Amino acid sequence: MKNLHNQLDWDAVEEERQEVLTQWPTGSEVDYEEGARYIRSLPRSRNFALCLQDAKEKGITLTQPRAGVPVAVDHLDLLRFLQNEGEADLLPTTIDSYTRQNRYQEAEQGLEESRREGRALLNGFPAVNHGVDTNRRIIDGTKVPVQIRHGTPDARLLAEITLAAGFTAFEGGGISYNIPYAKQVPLEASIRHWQYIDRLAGRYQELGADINREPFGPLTGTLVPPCVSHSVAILEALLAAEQGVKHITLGYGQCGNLVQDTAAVQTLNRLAQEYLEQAGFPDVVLTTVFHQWMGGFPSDEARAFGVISVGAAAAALARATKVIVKTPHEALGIPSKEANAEGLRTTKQVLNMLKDQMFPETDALEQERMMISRETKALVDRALELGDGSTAAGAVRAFAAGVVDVPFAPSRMNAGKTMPARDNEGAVRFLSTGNLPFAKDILDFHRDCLARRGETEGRKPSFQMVVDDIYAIGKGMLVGRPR
Amino acid sequence: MKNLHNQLDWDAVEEERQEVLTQWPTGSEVDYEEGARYIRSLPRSRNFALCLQDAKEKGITLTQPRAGVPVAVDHLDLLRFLQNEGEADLLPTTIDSYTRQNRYQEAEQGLEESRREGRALLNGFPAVNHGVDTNRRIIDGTKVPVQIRHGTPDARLLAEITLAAGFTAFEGGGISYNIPYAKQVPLEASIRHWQYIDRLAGRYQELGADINREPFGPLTGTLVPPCVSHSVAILEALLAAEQGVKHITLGYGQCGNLVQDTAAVQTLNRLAQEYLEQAGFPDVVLTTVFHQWMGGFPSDEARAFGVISVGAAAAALARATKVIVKTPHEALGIPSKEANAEGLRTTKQVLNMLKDQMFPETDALEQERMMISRETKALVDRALELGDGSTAAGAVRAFAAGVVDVPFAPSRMNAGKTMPARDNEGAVRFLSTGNLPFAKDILDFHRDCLARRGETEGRKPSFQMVVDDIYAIGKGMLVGRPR
Amino acid sequence: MAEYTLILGVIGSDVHAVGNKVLEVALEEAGFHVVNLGVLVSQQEFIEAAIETDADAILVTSLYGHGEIDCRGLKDALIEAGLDDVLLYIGGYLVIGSQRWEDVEDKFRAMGFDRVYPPGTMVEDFLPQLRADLARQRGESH
Amino acid sequence: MAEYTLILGVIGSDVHAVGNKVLEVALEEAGFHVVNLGVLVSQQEFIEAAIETDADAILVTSLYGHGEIDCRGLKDALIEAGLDDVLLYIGGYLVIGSQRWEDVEDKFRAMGFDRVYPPGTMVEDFLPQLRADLARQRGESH
Ligand code: B12
Ligand code: B12
Repeated sequence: MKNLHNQLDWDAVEEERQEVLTQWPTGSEVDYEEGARYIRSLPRSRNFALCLQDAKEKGITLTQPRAGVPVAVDHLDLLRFLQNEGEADLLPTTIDSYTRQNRYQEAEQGLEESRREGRALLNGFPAVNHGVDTNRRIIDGTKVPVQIRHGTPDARLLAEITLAAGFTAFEGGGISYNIPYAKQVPLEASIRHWQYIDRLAGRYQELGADINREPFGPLTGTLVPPCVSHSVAILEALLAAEQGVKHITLGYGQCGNLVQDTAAVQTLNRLAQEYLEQAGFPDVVLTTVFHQWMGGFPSDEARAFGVISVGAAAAALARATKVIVKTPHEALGIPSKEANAEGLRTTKQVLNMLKDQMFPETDALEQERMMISRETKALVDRALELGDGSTAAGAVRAFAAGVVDVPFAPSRMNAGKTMPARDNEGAVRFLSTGNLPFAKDILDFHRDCLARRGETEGRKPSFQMVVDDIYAIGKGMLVGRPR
Repeated sequence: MKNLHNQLDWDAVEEERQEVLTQWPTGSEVDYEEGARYIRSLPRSRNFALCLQDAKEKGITLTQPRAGVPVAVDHLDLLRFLQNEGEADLLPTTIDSYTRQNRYQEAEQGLEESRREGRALLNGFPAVNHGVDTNRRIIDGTKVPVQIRHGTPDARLLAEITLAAGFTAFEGGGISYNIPYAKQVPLEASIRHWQYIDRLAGRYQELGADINREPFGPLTGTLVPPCVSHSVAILEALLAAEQGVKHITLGYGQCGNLVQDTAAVQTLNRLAQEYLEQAGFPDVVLTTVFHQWMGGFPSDEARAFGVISVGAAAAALARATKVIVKTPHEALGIPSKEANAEGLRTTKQVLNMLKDQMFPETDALEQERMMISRETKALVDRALELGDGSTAAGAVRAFAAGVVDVPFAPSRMNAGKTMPARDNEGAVRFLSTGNLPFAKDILDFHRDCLARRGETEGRKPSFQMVVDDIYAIGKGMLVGRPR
Repeated sequence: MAEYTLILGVIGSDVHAVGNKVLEVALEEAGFHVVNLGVLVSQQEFIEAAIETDADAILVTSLYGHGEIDCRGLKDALIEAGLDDVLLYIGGYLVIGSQRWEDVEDKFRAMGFDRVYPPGTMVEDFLPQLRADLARQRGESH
Repeated sequence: MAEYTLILGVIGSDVHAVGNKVLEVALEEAGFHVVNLGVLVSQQEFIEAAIETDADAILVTSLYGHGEIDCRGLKDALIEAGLDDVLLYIGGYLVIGSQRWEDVEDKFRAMGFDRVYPPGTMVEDFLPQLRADLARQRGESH
């Protein structure tokens, strides 16, 4: 039975749209039916949703960079460069941080200054300020599909403009673009805004325009245990499916232990499929995205290539549908286009060399999958229970109660009582489990993992271990051992 | 019972030495007893043999580059750079190709021209021409151990000079430095010359100066199936042990399939240990060296970093004692010192991130180990049988009969009847087994592996597959699929 | 040792929270009284907190690249609020992309920052300087 | 089409055998009569083989970096042997390290090579050129 009662009524949305489209002058350019017609007219090879579906069937892993600069011609040049020189299979359009906070006035100022000074003063592409036509030029100018990537609690206007322009994929979600990206925004509000976006994407889908939606998997990017990001991913998949979305890509940020990373990608797919089927959405096309290490990087480019490659290897061996690629400039600042293309090519080489190989099936892998599954189910089931039929309410209450709790998140909606640390093999475990509703044996498991590491290092598990782990990869290690 | 009857008589060697030391004027500088005293005086951290032994005990993987330029001060600068900026755990001194062919006159000319023109005209360091004192300055000027790396069928004078100078490790062997490096040199001759060298190293060992010897594992570097390189490694280990060598490092060149690469490193150690014990040398300290992909590289540096990283990952997961590192310039020419240091740092990052992880133990891995072991034993046992008590004679006869047969080898002493190709997962198998004395089920196994690949690719296994595989990694693939 | 009060915060629309958390814990351990405003902090919030807590120093973080825009006028506002003697530090990825560090440092010094720290600065890297500056400042102003 | 005879070989102390083998097979498949001298080939051997087989072209390979020294005087020796009309090609890593390709090409052209090919040259990259040169040369000399 579909959770249809959670779907927003399109007429109500239409009313809300009239308000949203006036938030910035460019809103008036939006004509979603024309947008849907345009998207339907795109060849399969330029539709994000369909390319991912095809990759899943072929069992291959596609590459996608992050990239966005303020001025439109420069942005198109950048994307073409990444497509041609980086051989990117999929392209992004990364939005600047003012737009993400709906500060279009500051974005306008940054855009103007960037134009005037001939250098970027914004850290991304202010798509709202550019408006529908300019955005359409990005789609027209590229040969592979392009996705909007950002971090916006209220992205309604951004979605309106970019979908109408012909973008076929839109990253984000009411939880994953709030908890790591905001401080004060109530979850009710961001989830409601993202229900609007999902309903809009669903509307395009109804009109035959396939749109891919992707919750932001890595969250804070720093030592997030798989069950935490899986829970958020599954809740957002349900929220999106309820609004009529048919193409969903779920994400996971590399932790660094190959067994854990493989288990994480595999369970993400299986668990989400289960929950979607249970909720009455067996027809959603589910794919996965693996993010190369999202925490602090080494500043040395040669070392950064090593981190990138380990991530590419894990993505290939775990058979993620796509991999989001870091660059050798990660710890230096926003990358040059050359560095970005380098990260892509390094990744592609590793993917190609490993695409005919699989991470070996072992008891340890099965054990890790079981652990992640049990943990994730504990969180998601409790959240759904709290929601009592409303996924949205469940999510809000789960965060309020610390049932789902993201480490290092800036948001006050997040309990902030959990603390992760690596075990002796580098898998990310919990040092503190806060209020996570785990069974006793799971709690014991995490305690034991960290106790064993403590023994190896001759120290008690503590926050110092966490700090050491935060720095570790940047300093050329995985586990932050004391010196 | 030790194969003592195969050990050269020191008095006879002494006589031979008098002749060898007159091959080039610098020979007169050699005083091996002073050399042994000097080596004994080195701290443990600067003795190659002991550093490897310690790494083996700790279960870690050390890094070592390849590097050598003609002029001594430049060479020392280069080594120091790799030590400081590349964080190399072990250093090399790669010898130029004229010296390798005993063409000291041409080496002298190249050295002089290099000095005069201020650019390298030799592809390595002409250690014989430099003489003992200059070589000693290399050892005195570095903080980590240094090895001589070359490719010389008759390296007697080179060994005399560099060991006397204080080098604590000497690569090569009578087979591995003949078959891939010469065309006309009889195996009898090169093996006899290397028995001299091993006897000399054994003499240092008797005097308490630990010397590491390392047969050249990768041979032609191009699609060499593990059993072929293992056979050569084991025969040379036996030859070295017979002459009194106590520290042996056996090598393997990455093939590219992680299961095969892991199985290869593991079996190399175990099999060699078995044969050495059988032959009465249980006290030899055995370590392993993994060579990052030795065949053609991609010319794009970003892609090269990917190849380097996959090799580093395999070395770490298989727990090789050291890894020989390639550079992003591999397909461009002899690398700049910066590129060399980059390859080292990329490698170190990957090693560090994976050092607490192991390649998972599975049936497939056990199966691969069993296969490599059975194949290797078939070759080595037959060779020893042919030798009838003389390892040297066995090796010579085995090559003459094609019992051991190295693909793509230039030497006329090599039958050249085998041809390798990758299977569907990228493991290197035999397309033609020539005269290899394999049991029927092994022959079937290889045929089936390639038949399956042929099916996938819709073509018959043929030399075109081999050519495609030779180019594959350079073109960004592992398996050379038809386009 | 007299206790010093430090204000921490990530300025503008920047949400990078990890370094901010690490700084808080490390500076508390080093014996400071730390008032951490977290992420998404406006110029006004920095100033109010400094007045309320009689702070000795403000440590601004900016990682996301808009630091240049976000920090314009901060020093003037501090002076206007009578906080000219409060030490003003900044650290992080202060501009977009990687520019020559000397130029970045000059730019932010000219904007009134007493010290400007590059990406990857560890606590032990700036702690001695901070202690010295604080001691000198207290010596001067008391 | 008349059959052309090509001499292949890796010059000097160079033992890189793989590309040489691939070239042999590919050029035979392309319809040439190939005389492959293998690795470690001296100038004298090239010349003798060219005389013996009445070769149309000599394709020298040098990968290991000593090509510059190894090829000195080769063209003069060919002329002296009356082989001035034999096409002389070279390919591989002709110098030590990576130098500007234009300079390398000029250097080897000046040494008398008709065509000079950079590392990574595939057979299909030079085959059309080789065929054209051979046709032109036969046209001229007959
Ligand atoms: C984790 C991370 C994220 C996470 C943050 C999660 C969270 N809420 O905390 C997520 C994924 C959400 C994220 C988002 C974005 N990020 Co971000 N992120 C990073 C990353 C990988 C690590 C940062 C980190 O946690 N480091 C570890 C901590 C311990 O170190 P630290 O923060 O640097 O702090 C230390 C020092 O700097 C110093 N320090 C800090 N402040 C101060 C102040 C003073 C006075 C002193 C003395 C010292 C000091 O002490 C701290 C402790 O040692 C960096 C790149 C990197 N460093 O590898 C990029 C990076 C900072 N991000 C960047 C960008 C651009 C973004 C985005 C705009 C997205 C995009 N376009 O890619 C959004 C911005 C969102 C927003 N509105 O802020 C850029 C900034 C580029 C630039 N300035 O040119 C970076 C450099 C990546 C890159 N190369 O593009 N990011
Ligand atoms: C495999 C290999 C080896 C093997 C060779 C085994 C064997 N006996 O064949 C081993 C390990 C033994 C080896 C040894 C050495 N090697 Co080596 N080797 C390589 C490597 C990795 C691949 C070569 C290869 O087989 N390529 C595949 C084949 C199919 O391609 P190819 O040979 O280039 O040939 C093609 C084209 O070039 C072209 N072509 C070739 N000849 C001609 C001629 C004409 C007229 C034309 C038109 C075209 C043409 O057609 C061929 C088919 O497509 C290369 C680097 C790379 N390319 O990635 C280094 C490389 C060639 N080696 C190098 C060096 C220096 C050495 C050593 C001196 C050791 C050292 N210092 O590191 C020794 C030399 C020994 C000796 N005396 O020659 C350097 C040369 C550097 C330079 N010139 O500046 C390289 C570039 C590596 C590096 N970056 O340092 N090597």
